[in-house]
Amino acid sequence: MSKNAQHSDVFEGHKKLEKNVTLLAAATLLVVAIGGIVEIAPLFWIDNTIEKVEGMRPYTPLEQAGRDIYIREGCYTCHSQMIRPFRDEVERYGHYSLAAESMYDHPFQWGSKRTGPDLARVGGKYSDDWHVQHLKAPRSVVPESIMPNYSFLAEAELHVADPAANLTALRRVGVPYSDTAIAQASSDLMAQANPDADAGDLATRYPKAQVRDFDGDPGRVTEMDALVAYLQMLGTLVDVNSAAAQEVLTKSSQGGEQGR
Amino acid sequence: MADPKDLARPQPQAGQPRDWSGALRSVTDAAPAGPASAATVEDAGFMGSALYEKGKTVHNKRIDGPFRRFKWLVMLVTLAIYYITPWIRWDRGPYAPDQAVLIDLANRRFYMFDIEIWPHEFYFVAGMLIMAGIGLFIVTSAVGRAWCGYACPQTVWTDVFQHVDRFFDGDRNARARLDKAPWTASKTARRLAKWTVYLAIAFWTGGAWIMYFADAPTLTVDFWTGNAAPVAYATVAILTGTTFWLGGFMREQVCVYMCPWPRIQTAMLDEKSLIVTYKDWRGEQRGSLKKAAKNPDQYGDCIDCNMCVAVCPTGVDIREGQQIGCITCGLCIDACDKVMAEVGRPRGLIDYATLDQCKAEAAGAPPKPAWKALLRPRIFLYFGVWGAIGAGLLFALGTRTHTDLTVSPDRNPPYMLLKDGSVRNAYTLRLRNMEARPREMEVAMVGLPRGAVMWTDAVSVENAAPVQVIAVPANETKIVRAYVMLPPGTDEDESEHFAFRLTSLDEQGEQDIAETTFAMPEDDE
Amino acid sequence: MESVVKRLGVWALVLLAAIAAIALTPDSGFAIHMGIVALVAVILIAVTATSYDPMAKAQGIFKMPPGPSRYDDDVIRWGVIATMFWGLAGLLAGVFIAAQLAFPQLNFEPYLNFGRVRPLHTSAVIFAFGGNALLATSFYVVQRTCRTTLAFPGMARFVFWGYQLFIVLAATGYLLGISQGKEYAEPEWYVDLWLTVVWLCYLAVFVGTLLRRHEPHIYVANWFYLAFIVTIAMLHVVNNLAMPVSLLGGKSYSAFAGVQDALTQWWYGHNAVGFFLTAGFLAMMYYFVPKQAGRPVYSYRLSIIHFWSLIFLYIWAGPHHLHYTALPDWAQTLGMVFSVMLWMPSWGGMINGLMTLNGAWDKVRTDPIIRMMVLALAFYGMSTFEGPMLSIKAVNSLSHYTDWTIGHVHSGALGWNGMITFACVYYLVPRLWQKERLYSLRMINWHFWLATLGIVFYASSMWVAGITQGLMWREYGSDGYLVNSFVDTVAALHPMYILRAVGGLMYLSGAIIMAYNIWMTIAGKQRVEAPMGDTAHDDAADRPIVAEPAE
Amino acid sequence: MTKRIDQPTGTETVGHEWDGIEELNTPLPRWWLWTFYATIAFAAVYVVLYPAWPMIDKATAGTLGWSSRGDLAKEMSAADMARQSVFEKIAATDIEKLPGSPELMQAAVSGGAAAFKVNCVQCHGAGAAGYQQFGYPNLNDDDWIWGGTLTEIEYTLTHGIRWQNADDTRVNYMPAFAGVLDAGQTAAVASHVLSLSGKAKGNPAGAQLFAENCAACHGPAGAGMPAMGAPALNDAIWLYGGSEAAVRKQILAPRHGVMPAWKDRLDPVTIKMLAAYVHSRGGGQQAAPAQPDTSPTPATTGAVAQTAEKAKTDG
Repeated sequence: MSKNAQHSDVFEGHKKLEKNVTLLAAATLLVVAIGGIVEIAPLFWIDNTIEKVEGMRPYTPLEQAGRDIYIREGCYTCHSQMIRPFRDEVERYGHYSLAAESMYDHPFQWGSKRTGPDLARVGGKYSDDWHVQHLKAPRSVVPESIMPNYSFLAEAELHVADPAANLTALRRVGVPYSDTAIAQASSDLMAQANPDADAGDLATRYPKAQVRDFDGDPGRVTEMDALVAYLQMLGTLVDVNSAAAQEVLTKSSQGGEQGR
Repeated sequence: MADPKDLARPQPQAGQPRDWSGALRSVTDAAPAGPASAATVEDAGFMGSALYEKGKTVHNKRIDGPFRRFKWLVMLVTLAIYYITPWIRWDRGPYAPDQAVLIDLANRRFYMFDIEIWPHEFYFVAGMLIMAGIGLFIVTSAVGRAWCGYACPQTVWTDVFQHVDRFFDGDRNARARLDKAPWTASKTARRLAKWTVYLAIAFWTGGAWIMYFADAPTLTVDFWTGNAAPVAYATVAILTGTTFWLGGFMREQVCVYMCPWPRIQTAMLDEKSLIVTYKDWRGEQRGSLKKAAKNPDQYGDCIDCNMCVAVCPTGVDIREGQQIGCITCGLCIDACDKVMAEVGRPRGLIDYATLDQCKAEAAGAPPKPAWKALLRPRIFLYFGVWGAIGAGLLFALGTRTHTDLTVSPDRNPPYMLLKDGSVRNAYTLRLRNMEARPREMEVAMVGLPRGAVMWTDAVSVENAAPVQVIAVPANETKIVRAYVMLPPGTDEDESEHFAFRLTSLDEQGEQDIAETTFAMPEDDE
Repeated sequence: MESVVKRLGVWALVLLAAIAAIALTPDSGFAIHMGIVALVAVILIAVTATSYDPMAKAQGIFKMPPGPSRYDDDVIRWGVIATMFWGLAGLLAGVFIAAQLAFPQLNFEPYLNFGRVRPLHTSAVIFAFGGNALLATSFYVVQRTCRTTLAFPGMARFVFWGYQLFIVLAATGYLLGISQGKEYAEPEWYVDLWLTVVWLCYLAVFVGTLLRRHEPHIYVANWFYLAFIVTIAMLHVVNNLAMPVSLLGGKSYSAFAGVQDALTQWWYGHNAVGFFLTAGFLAMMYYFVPKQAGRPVYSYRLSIIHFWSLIFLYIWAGPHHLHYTALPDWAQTLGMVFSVMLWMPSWGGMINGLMTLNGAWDKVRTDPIIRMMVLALAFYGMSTFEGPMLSIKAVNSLSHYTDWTIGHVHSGALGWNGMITFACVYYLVPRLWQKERLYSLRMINWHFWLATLGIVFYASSMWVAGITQGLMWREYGSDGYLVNSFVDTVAALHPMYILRAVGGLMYLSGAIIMAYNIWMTIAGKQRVEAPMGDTAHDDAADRPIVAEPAE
Repeated sequence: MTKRIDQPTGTETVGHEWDGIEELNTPLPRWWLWTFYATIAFAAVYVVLYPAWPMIDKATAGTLGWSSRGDLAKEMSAADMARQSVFEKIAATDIEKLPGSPELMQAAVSGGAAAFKVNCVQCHGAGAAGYQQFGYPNLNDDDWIWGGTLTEIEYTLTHGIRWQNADDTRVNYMPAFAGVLDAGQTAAVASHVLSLSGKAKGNPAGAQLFAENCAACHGPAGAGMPAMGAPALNDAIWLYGGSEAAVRKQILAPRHGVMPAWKDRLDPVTIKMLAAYVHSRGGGQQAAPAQPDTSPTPATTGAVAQTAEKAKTDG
């Protein structure tokens, strides 16, 4: 039967690959490369992958330092930063997360497991006091919590070897820090957490930046300051409820409708 | 299209199923030795050019006997449980459904006669799963793959479908003949009728499933009037399709290829487990009655009638030893015992036995009753673990209260300084009333200094008191925002940790305690 | 002599560079890492200068048979020991963090907080335990199925020891807080670079050995090993593209951001499962199952079809980790449908493994090693069914972010990867150490039962935990408002976390019994016990290479 | 190539052999192949129905026009529809009557909480605790400058405070005493003010000056006068800080906080719901003319009965 003969040819033909390492390796590489190329590459060129919304800005040096601590401590192993478009999540955590909101996240921290709650919009939800107390001893404020203690953060002076170098590295991978932002990185870092220092034009460089002492210890800038500053910023930059943002979202969510 | 060579394949016994186990083909196979090997080469040559291998239908012969009757019993009981359970009513009063077994996904409640499980009590399910796992250990190491042989839904439904086959197409030989026969009008009609019955059974199976998830009588009406939820129709469609396909056509292939349980069970057997065995030291060498009559010394008890193969629902030849296809249903024991009785030889040529026992018997030891295999340390150990978990679950079930309290303090702000210098904290209390009737519950504070008072959003501050009484609707979680106030000048250290105590104000007087904290300003301004 | 001087020079340069880095870096974690590098260089200098051979000493401790034998097995013996060591370490870390979730007081800040130990656990079991198992078995299998010795024997040793250095740097890094923050790819840029070098050498050794083969055809196990090595190289390099802040510091920032970074990460993450834990371990299965069963592989044709469909489809499945996120819907759709299509290709491996036992099913009862392999394949089948199911968006909307995923991963990791590795190690040790048999076959039974019971506890508790979480998060009251606060769900999971820790402890106990068994086997002891069936070591079947003495 | 028939299975081998391992030439199981085809068919249909393939400037949208965000929008609008009738009922109910209907009150509080997160958190904070350093008042406590009943809160929300564009806005201005009082006098007044809440010792000179300059608005005992927005000075709560320096600063150059009038930006129902929410934060006052007695009730065994009885009479 011709059909069977054909199949048999396929299996015969495969024997060429079985005898030639180079061919086998090349074919393998080709076969495994396709999926990634088709899925990942278009994310860089399709326009509506990242919504164009107002308000997104690079993180201040202090927020970025807090973010580095967040990564160092492995917070992403228990906390997501990605609110899914479900009614329960939107009502529990706030508006669903937009791609634009993590456009300056190197690396992304969407997470994969919620042993603790989502943090995408935790900014402004609780007071600084609460965060500090909770980070120091979670069970003192939430008895059922199983989060580890992070009291050492309040003891550790914030030590960033070279804030400007961090920002430069981020600029090299695409975060639009201005020259001034890089030049001012060190002073911005300290000024944001020190109510007595002159913040200068920090607020114009980083709109909506919250400038205050975060850890309840105005005398010095600690890792706790940085982490709380980062947490209090999360999800506050883009005003998802503004009319303009809503219009963009409606458009992007109705991509399907347009296609019809 | 059937390959002509396929038909040319010699059939050692008319309609003998292909041996899925692929176990050793016995030397005494009825096919003549010479041509067989040549034919097998040709056979392989054919398969060598096909992309896939056709499944071979098992036409198992009807048999009666103790194991068959036990199988009937298990089948009837399990099917009855499956089809009837959702229709049993259970009065729980006006506030809860009256279906005895109900998985109420919409309201996240699981009803099982007198037991009602809420999502936060799902650990009962974890316990039951672990019990099921260990239960499988016990059953398998005691009586082998009994689950596969009798109680597995795949087995039960396959059995049902095989009886449908028998009803429409006759017994083994007739079915095999019909299978090969050309597609005449009468065969087509018969097949269509049979498949319609398949479909009806499959549909009934799918339809019964959804009854567990909603009030059965209401859902039945809704279903036929087109008012049921789309997911109900989709579920019925999927289950109808899978039952039709898995029970009607896939059958033993599910057990051989797809299902993980057989592997795990095979891996759990040991030489002390009861399995279905052919006692080869007694049976070999096989020979027909005629041959045996000529040379009685040369032949064993097996008269090579092939009945054990013919009745097997998965089409294996048990005489080739334990194999993946054998689900230990015991039908071959029935068949063999019957034949042995007819030819006047003792029963039990094929029987449940342990491998150790086989070894002993082969060496000349007398047969031991099979049940003695059950009494061994491993079984006791498993049973002990299993029983302990079960007892633990029962205890937990018995002592659980139907009132439950959880507390989450406000985090922003954690405390509030009031005009007169007193400090107020706010809490969200969740009061679960797991009884099917509304109840009054009393919330009290334990461990706060004198002078602490509480009020809720329903009871204003003027009515602040150390305890509050709250009405909780039947079968619901009532969320209450509560305020606790400490008078000015309270020593902070005393007041950090305290608890809310919930007491149901009925004859049960159930209690639950939830610990929490009272936050204070760090230092007075 | 000249080569000794040259080598001394190279090690001295490494030492100097490490010392310079320690002096110049402001980053204490990086300094500790450079200290480790310096220590390695010092040891190498001492060894080279004194012509002292610590390997001989160490091989004495582990009673390794004198090499070279027919095959180049030294590095494989080390690989087996490393597999056992890292396996115990990884399982212990797992039990520890499981206990932390049940009893948070077990967090000891900062170094032993959950967030730092969890990457240690995942990396230790995947890359250290699984990686060493793959390294050892691939070198073992490729030599025997090609009837040749390893190409570039020196490089093979470098691959092994270089890989151990990678593991040490990665593991210490997590505890010190050096992390890229990408799951299963946490090591920082300089460790990644080091691994890239090691991995390319691994590829060279493997391909080189295939080129030297004395068999006309390449055996199917080697296709899988090759796909595993090639694809992991690709995934590792692309996902770890990053910009270091300074060449004298640990910190770097990922080259991609946000949504692109997310998809790149899960393209990597899912295929670490697909190629490390599936393709690589299927390669192990394709050699060790037929060997132990003494049966031919079930279907050559199935292996072709399932190999190519598996490696083609697996790559696409990554986006199912990002269902309902800010990743565009189209990519999520592709992730889902390709995961569903992956079901049968995955099961092809299970069928080929199990059906290989046709004609040898009695061994499942008599041979505890076969029994472990069968259980491994059963769990492989279950988790590759559960996987496509969890990738369906409707199911995923409930299961994602919950412990269901954790349970799923562990039924694969404990059931499939763990069991098949244990079986392979039990197979390898008597052969590699030229012993007649293992110290005890009965102890394998104990290991088997403890591990199986452990998985039952683990999988059922996590499955229930996941469903509980998923249901409680989305529970609405009759008033139309959410019923549970987040912390209510945490409290509800407490009993499940305890059950899980118990399950993990059982699994760890099984592994400890195994370590003892292996140790005693290496020591040349045999336990007096009732005999059990085992496929005895058949020297003749090893098909000695007559024409070509090793090294 | 030595093909042979494998005895136990009766299947032909492929003919290769590696280290003793052979391969059988068994064909693919039919069900396996067909299930594989079925999953491929499923995938083919699914990618046509749903967004799937990336193109040059966008991806295919799928013939169903489905999107995850569109799905949510539908679900949320369904939930909104369900709440619509409650909205209408709230609109038709006088705000003082809301607490009488617990269901409506709860709906209003929940709706208000949502609106608060959008409109109010910028100044008053997500927990409504305000920011003392900026002079944004805390809405959780029981201290109300302009009155804390539902009606009064609703009025403040509607018309704002010192909001220039609003006609009926709440307005008052405390005179600046810089130049009127000298440093010593200021200190004396400040000291007296602090003594009202027990934070400093009494100061006769300050008391005298207070009676002359301040008592008209703040009351002789400093109890304040909500009707004209004069804050109470005898309690523990200080909008602009309770230190001696902060009080002096306020005497010399008072700060005057501003709140927008929301009547042009929010519909009356939303304002009503916001008022209900703010009122429910714990400090809301009853409409009853008498100031609530916040002194703690002593813990007695009869407290339950007492509470129940009180609830009855109040109800």
